[in-house]
Amino acid sequence: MSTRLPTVEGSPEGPENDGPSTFEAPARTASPRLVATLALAGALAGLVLVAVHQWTQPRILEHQARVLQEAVTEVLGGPESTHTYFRVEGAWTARPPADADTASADRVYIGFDATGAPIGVALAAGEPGFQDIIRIIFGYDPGAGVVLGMKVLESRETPGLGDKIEKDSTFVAEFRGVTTPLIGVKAGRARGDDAEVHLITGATISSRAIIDIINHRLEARGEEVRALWRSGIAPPPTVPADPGGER
Amino acid sequence: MTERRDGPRAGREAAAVEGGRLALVASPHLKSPDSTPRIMWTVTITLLPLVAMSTWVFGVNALLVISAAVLGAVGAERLLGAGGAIRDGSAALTGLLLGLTLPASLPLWMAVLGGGVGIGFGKLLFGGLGQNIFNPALVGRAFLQAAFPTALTTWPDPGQGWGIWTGDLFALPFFSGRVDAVTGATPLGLMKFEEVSTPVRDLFVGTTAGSLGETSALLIVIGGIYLAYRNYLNWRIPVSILAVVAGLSSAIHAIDPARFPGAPFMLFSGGLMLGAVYMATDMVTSPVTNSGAWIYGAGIGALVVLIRFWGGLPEGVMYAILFMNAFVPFIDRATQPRVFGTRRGAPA
Amino acid sequence: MIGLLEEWLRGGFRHGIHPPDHKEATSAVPIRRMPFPSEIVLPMRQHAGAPARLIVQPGQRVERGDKVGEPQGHVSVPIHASASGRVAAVEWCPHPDGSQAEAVRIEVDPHSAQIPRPRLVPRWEDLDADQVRAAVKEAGVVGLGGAAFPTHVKLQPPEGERVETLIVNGAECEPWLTSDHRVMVEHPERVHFGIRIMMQCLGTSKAVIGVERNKPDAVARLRETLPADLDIEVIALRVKYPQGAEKMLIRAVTGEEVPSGKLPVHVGTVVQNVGSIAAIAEVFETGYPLIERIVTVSGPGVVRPSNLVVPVGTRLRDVLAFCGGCTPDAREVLAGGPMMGAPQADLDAPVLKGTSGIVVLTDAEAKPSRVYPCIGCGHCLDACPVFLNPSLLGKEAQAGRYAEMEAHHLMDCMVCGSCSYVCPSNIPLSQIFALAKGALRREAGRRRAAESAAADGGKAA
Amino acid sequence: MGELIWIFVSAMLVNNFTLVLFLGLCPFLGVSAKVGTAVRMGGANLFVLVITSLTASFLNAWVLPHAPYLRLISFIVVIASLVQIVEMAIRKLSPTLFRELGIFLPLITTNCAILGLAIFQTNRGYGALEGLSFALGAGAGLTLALILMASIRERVELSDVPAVARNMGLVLVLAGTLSLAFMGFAGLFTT
Amino acid sequence: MSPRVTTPSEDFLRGVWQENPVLVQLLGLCPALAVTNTVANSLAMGIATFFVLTGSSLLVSLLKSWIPREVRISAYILIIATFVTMADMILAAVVPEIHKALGAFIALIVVNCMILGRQEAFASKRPVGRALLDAVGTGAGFILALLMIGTVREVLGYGSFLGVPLFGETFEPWIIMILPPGGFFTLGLLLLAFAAWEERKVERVHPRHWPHGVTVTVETGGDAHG
Amino acid sequence: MLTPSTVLTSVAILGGVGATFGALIAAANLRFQVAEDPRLDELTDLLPGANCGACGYAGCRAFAEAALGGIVAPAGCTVISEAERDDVAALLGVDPGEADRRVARLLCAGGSDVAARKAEYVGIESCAAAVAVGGGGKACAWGCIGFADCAVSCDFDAIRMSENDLPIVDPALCTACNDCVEACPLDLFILLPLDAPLLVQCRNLFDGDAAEAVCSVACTACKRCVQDAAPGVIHMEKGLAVVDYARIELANPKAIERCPTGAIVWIEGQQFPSLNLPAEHEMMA
Ligand SMILES: Cc1cc2nc3c(=O)[nH]c(=O)nc-3n(C[C@H](O)[C@H](O)[C@H](O)COP(=O)(O)O)c2cc1C
Ligand SMILES: Cc1cc2nc3c(=O)[nH]c(=O)nc-3n(C[C@H](O)[C@H](O)[C@H](O)COP(=O)(O)O)c2cc1C
Ligand SMILES: Cc1cc2nc3c(=O)[nH]c(=O)nc-3n(C[C@H](O)[C@H](O)[C@H](O)COP(=O)(O)O)c2cc1C
Ligand SMILES: Cc1cc2nc3c(=O)[nH]c(=O)nc-3n(C[C@H](O)[C@H](O)[C@H](O)CO)c2cc1C
Ligand code: SF4
Ligand code: SF4
Ligand code: SF4
Ligand code: SF4
Ligand code: FES
Repeated sequence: MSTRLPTVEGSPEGPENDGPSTFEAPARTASPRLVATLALAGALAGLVLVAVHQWTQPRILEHQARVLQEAVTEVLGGPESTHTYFRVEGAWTARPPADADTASADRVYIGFDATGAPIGVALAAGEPGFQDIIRIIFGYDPGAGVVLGMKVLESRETPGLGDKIEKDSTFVAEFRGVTTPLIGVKAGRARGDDAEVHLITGATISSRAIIDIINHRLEARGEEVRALWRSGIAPPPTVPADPGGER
Repeated sequence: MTERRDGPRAGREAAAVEGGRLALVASPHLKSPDSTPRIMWTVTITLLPLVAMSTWVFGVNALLVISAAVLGAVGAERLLGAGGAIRDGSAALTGLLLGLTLPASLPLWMAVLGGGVGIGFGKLLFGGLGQNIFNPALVGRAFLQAAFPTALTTWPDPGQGWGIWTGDLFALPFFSGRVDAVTGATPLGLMKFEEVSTPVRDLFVGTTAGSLGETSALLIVIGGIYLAYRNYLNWRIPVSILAVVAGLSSAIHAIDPARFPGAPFMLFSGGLMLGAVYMATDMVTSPVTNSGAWIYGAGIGALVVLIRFWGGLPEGVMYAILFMNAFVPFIDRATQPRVFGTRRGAPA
Repeated sequence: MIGLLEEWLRGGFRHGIHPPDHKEATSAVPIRRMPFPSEIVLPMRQHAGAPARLIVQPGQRVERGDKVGEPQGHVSVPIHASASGRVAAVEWCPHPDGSQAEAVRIEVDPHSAQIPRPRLVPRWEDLDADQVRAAVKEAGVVGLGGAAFPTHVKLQPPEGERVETLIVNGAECEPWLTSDHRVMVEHPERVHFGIRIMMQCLGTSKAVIGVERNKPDAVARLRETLPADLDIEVIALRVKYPQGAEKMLIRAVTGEEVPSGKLPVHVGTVVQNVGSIAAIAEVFETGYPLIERIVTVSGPGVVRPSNLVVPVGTRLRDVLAFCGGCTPDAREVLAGGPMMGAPQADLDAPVLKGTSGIVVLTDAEAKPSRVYPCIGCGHCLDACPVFLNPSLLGKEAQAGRYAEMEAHHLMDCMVCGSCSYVCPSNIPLSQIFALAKGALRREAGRRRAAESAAADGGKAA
Repeated sequence: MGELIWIFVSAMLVNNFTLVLFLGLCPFLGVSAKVGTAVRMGGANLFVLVITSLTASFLNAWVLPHAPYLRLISFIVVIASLVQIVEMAIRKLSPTLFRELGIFLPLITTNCAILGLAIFQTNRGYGALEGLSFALGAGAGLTLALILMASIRERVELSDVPAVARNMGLVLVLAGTLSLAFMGFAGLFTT
Repeated sequence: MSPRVTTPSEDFLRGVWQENPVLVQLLGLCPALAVTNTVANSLAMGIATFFVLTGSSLLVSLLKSWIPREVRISAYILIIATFVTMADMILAAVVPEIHKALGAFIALIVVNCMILGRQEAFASKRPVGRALLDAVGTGAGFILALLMIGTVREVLGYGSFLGVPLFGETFEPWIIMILPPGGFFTLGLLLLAFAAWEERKVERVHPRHWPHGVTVTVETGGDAHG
Repeated sequence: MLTPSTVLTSVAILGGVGATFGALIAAANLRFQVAEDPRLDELTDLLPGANCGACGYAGCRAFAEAALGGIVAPAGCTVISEAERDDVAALLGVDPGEADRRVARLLCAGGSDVAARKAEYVGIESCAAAVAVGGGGKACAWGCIGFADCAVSCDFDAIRMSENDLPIVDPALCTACNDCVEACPLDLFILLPLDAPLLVQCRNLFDGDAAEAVCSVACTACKRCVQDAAPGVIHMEKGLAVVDYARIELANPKAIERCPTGAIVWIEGQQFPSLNLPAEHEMMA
């Protein structure tokens, strides 16, 4: 063996020389060892991860809850408290039965003022915009039938154009107090209707998408929410907004 | 016999068969009169009426924007290209075509940048004339549209008089100026976002908002016919584009006339005519085979209709051409001519 | 589909080009006989196939028509002295292809009457096909249309193939050249006689003479003199280059394409140039072997453009001198036409059996054009008569991709130059293809050699 | 149905994995020099994407509700192992197919497009059918991008590219321009 | 298995520069283009990747003799994925804003070709110290490359650096730089710039021409005739 | 916080996944294993990768296979450097073997300073192209055209064109790969052992004055070298002196002394030692 050969420390088989013409396939590892290795590695990884998870999870949840809470607060104009209502088997309830699948259930967040009177319902929704799906949350007053506010949760719209739907404060402000169903109008074509929202020049598609999202969401659930509202609701004993799997 | 004699690249000496040296040049010794510079300059000249027309419609800005684009293109060719490559006329033509696709109010520095990017990234990087994949003018325009979407979709109203100055034409490089142009919506924008149609007569004559070169379909068609007659463009390309656009849009228009405009509007609005006649036909970036030309043209036509009818943008000519440019090598590969004495399908 | 439509609209062979034909200079000039020069040189390599073998010694006396070279093998023909005189030397002479060739130099006897030894004129009626072929071979007849392919080989279709139609190539599509034209105008009966012999030998009942429409007088003369007992048709062809190329002519006449890599016999045809036909006729009229041919001397650099009967072996210098010499701005001398002819480095090179013309060009034509990159205009694809993609082949050559060129049918290119003619970027496409074909042939030869060496080695081991 | 089509078109053109979402770039640049290889790479990709989508749907439905934080690790381990097994099988059972497709499989396993598909599919809450449409769209988009790039590169090979652009610089600029061209599809079928 | 013996400093520097994973080997491109539209994102992604790379190299190199060849890929991936999941959860808990901006690309570190490549090519064959050095070098090279790309894109695309505006209000941002094409163009430009730099050093050898390729002196200059 | 049940779930899931796929891979391993010598790739990597075929195999990988099979010694690759050759030998555990050093020699000395021209070729700058167009214009139809096809074909940059347009082979760089021999359209290169010093640098078949008229260093076939050399070393063939390299050991420098034109030379090392390379090339040396 020449010293020029790579010396590979600790290599399992060790490159023992076997002449130019003889060649053996590298030895196979016994099957049980393969199983054991991967199983052990998996188990160890599971152990490590569960530890990290336990440490980080509360923080992540807390952050998510805070973000959602802020969004709800913003679109409802600062409620004193908010409560999550789930739609379980076609009925809305703040306290779903324990065996209900709340993770995938539709939900709304209802805000109450200091007196415990409901001030509005926050609904989240998403639809394709110009680039990809835009997700927003908006506040709705089922009594008056007006939108109270809108906030973009997630969008990949073009920076500088489409992202005006979240960054352009005049556009965002337009959603405070507009009558539903909303009507989008291009600049200079407004007729003074209460339902009008001015589309953003250069981002007509993105801004129209917001209007469509709100209108569609209300078309689907508006009636039920209004019924719920009319049925008279009061804040249940403290249940924080549940961020999990909101759609 | 040790005096130095000439090497293989010897220069010429006295002409005359007896005594002097004969020349050895490979056959054939006859040559058609067409040459690459002649093609390029001819196309450029046929575009000049269009430049004049756009100046008439949009004022001096038009001339300034076009000149800036030409300056950018020629400057880049000069700085980065092979020495003296400017004289073959292709860079000037690229700049001119780029200029014709821009709005009249564009800051001039952007037009210069577009020309530079078009030639630099769109052409010289590939080895210069003849080697590029994408239409350099459209690469420049696509770059500008993606970089400065607002400026590229701000269309001044036409017919504000000769010699008007609009927009932030003279903004400093890298900065925007004040926007004070009287802007209007283009016919395609009106159609897409307001479902308002513009009379075809206005489109044909060219007094609508839009880019500089969209002004007159008539001049473009005349130029195109002349060039096709001279065999400087492959007539199959514009014919297939326009036929597919007309056919598809008529069919879809019949289904929902309110939402989808019909063939005349589609043919004469936006950049379709300029694109079909002058940009899709760029020899370098279109298929070299005739059957490929049909496929390529049909593809552009279909994409224009797709983007205009269902896409997010009001106009899709530029993207359609760029996208089909990308397909050209594949189309060329797939449409090799059937060699004499072989059957089609035999390995080409 | 669309291709078929275009074809139907046009008829004839597809693609091709329309260069100016410049034939006016000599098309009406009658053939004249050129006086014998003081010496002639006869290279042994004048035809396709194996060169002839020298059979004379320096100092020996030869008469006009005597054999100076014997054929070596089947695809080979003898060489005959084209003038009486003394063998001055056996030496190297410049060959029109640019190389040096082994040749016989004969000092022409200025006092000789230049009458060939009397010989038996073969009675063609009595000969069978084999005897006709032998006589043709013995007379040294080769194709006069370009490739100088021994004619007796073409007269013998391979086993299992039958010739249905004899096609006579009177297209003469090369600009400036008019030698075939003059033969057809001045000796139509000789052409018909040659056809008669060929038809008999090939056992064919049908012959077609294809003539481009720019030679109406030739068409008329051939039609006037048609022998009543033979099925000969004279077709006026579209004027376009390369109408005279074998495969294009067959396509125009029969509508069939010779399959790639195959010979014309595959579609039941044999193509023979009118000059070659006339030469065969001459063999059976006079018994003379092929010792002289008709040469067009033309082009802007020639003082007196002419159609001449020139003894094979006459140096180009002497031919040009007889035509009044060259103009002062003459720059380039071509053996053959301007599209496919070979430029000459040395005017001491002789006229060969296959030299159909001498074209002298001036500075204006010999100026090399500035080359630009391929702009993908597709004009070359529309020009190539065998439907290649010269644009792609050119790029592949530039990148050294010979294998790919071969896969793209480079070997079907006949180097006609149509693509170079139309290319606006002045790319020397056909020259590139000639080179690439040469390189591929060398490569194949080497591979074969290596394989046979390996086979030998294997046997030895 | 309309939803499925939108998912397909969006994954193929509007949000093309390679040119818009930047997923699977390494093999995209590495294996796009020849059209033949590109086609086969595309095919192999499509295959693995489908496996991935099915795997992800399965894991999402059955295993991960118990421990969502193990999503990533179980996705990747399962996908990698499955692909390795398929590779071994193909290698043994059909050497031809292995030469055509198999050699790409390891390249694909460690490819962002695959895991990206699984993650996006989960994030967007796609079910099995939607996931399949997503995988097919993504695979078609990848294949399209690969073929376009490869045919362009074959042509560029024949041209006289300046020395500075002979490394991958030119290829990246090409990818950028392709990506520009794909911007024309933005907003397709959303209005 | 390269027979050439390398020194420790070579192991480190090679990854940073000569064999920079992004700029030279073109590995790990997805994150290098997808999340580099701002410097802050680039930095975060770089650091996360660095963490995963060093961690897993260390572990792989330690465990190499226990891992059977047949399952090594699965085992490596298991190790890498563990680190990535940790990074993912920690980033989400500690810097949620950046975690949101990086999106799925944190998870995609698992399949960053660069990382698995290092395990296969180096960590699984070398002693621990060397493997660590190599990982640190490669990881540093990755951060460096991401920062370069991120800087160009943020400065042109937003007119700012690390969020600080550089050119004032009226700067016209080049939005393309933030968009996908801008990512490709930026990396392309960097590669071109490096090539131009290298090019200065190399002298021209023979022009390649016939028989490897035909050179017809292509002149684009001079008088256009015709 | 670490409840036993979460820990258990997680360990069970990942452990289970690991075990399942460990088992599957093990099974696949048993069923589908394919044998291939892992050294083949390594060995191929060690080879120069020029794929020049000079070894007589179809590229480096084919050579590697042959070397693995013990059919050929590492030195069979003429291109490989000595260090690399030893690496290969070490990997295989065999003797590197010895190869006799051969170099390419040019059979023409007719540079543009001594050889006449009779016409001017204008066109593609390539010897093969020029030769096909009327012979290229050089008066000697056998002599070097000087467009450097050989230099371009050489993958090892062993050939430089000199000031007088002759290719000069650097024996240190030449690997005897045969590329130039194949590239030259006039067959002006032959591969000779480096220690074979006698060379007739001419292929012109003219005799006497005719030869000298086209090139002042042409072989005039005067036969003096035939007489001066040891018997049988040189003979005349068709107007040219030809060295019989089978008897080259008998040669001595006397053979070249009376050559009137200097067509026959005695070389040690580089051919044309006195020729200058043009300035641009010198920079590279
Ligand atoms: C690069 C680019 C990005 C774009 N991004 C968006 C976007 O995010 N949202 C949007 O609605 N339109 C976007 N557009 C679409 C155009 O701006 C489109 O013309 C506009 O929506 C039409 O609105 P207008 O009629 O008010 O000008 C984009 C266009 C380009 C070229
Ligand atoms: C190698 C070779 C073999 C040929 N064999 C035959 C043959 O067997 N029968 C025949 O009729 N012609 C044969 N030919 C003649 C060709 O068909 C053709 O007539 C000749 O090459 C001259 O054609 P050209 O002037 O177009 O180049 C052969 C030609 C070549 C080059
Ligand atoms: C491009 C091209 C053009 C040709 N033009 C003619 C022509 O005009 N007249 C002619 O007789 N032969 C022409 N030939 C040669 C013919 O193809 C063919 O070889 C010849 O007619 C066969 O007859 P031959 O053997 O009697 O020469 C041409 C060949 C080529 C490749
Ligand atoms: C040839 C040509 C192509 C064009 N392509 C596009 C395009 O793809 N997208 C676009 O927004 N504008 C394009 N324009 C500008 C276009 O005319 C403008 O957007 C329309 O006026 C909008 O209606 C193009 C203009 C020309 C002349
Ligand atoms: S030279 Fe060859 S490629 Fe060119 S037109 Fe003629 S046959 Fe076609
Ligand atoms: S004619 Fe010339 S420029 Fe046109 S495609 Fe052919 S090679 Fe290219
Ligand atoms: S090409 Fe010739 S000079 Fe170059 S290495 Fe090969 S044999 Fe030697
Ligand atoms: S030796 Fe041959 S290939 Fe080399 S320059 Fe001379 S002629 Fe050309
Ligand atoms: S990082 Fe390599 S494929 Fe995404």
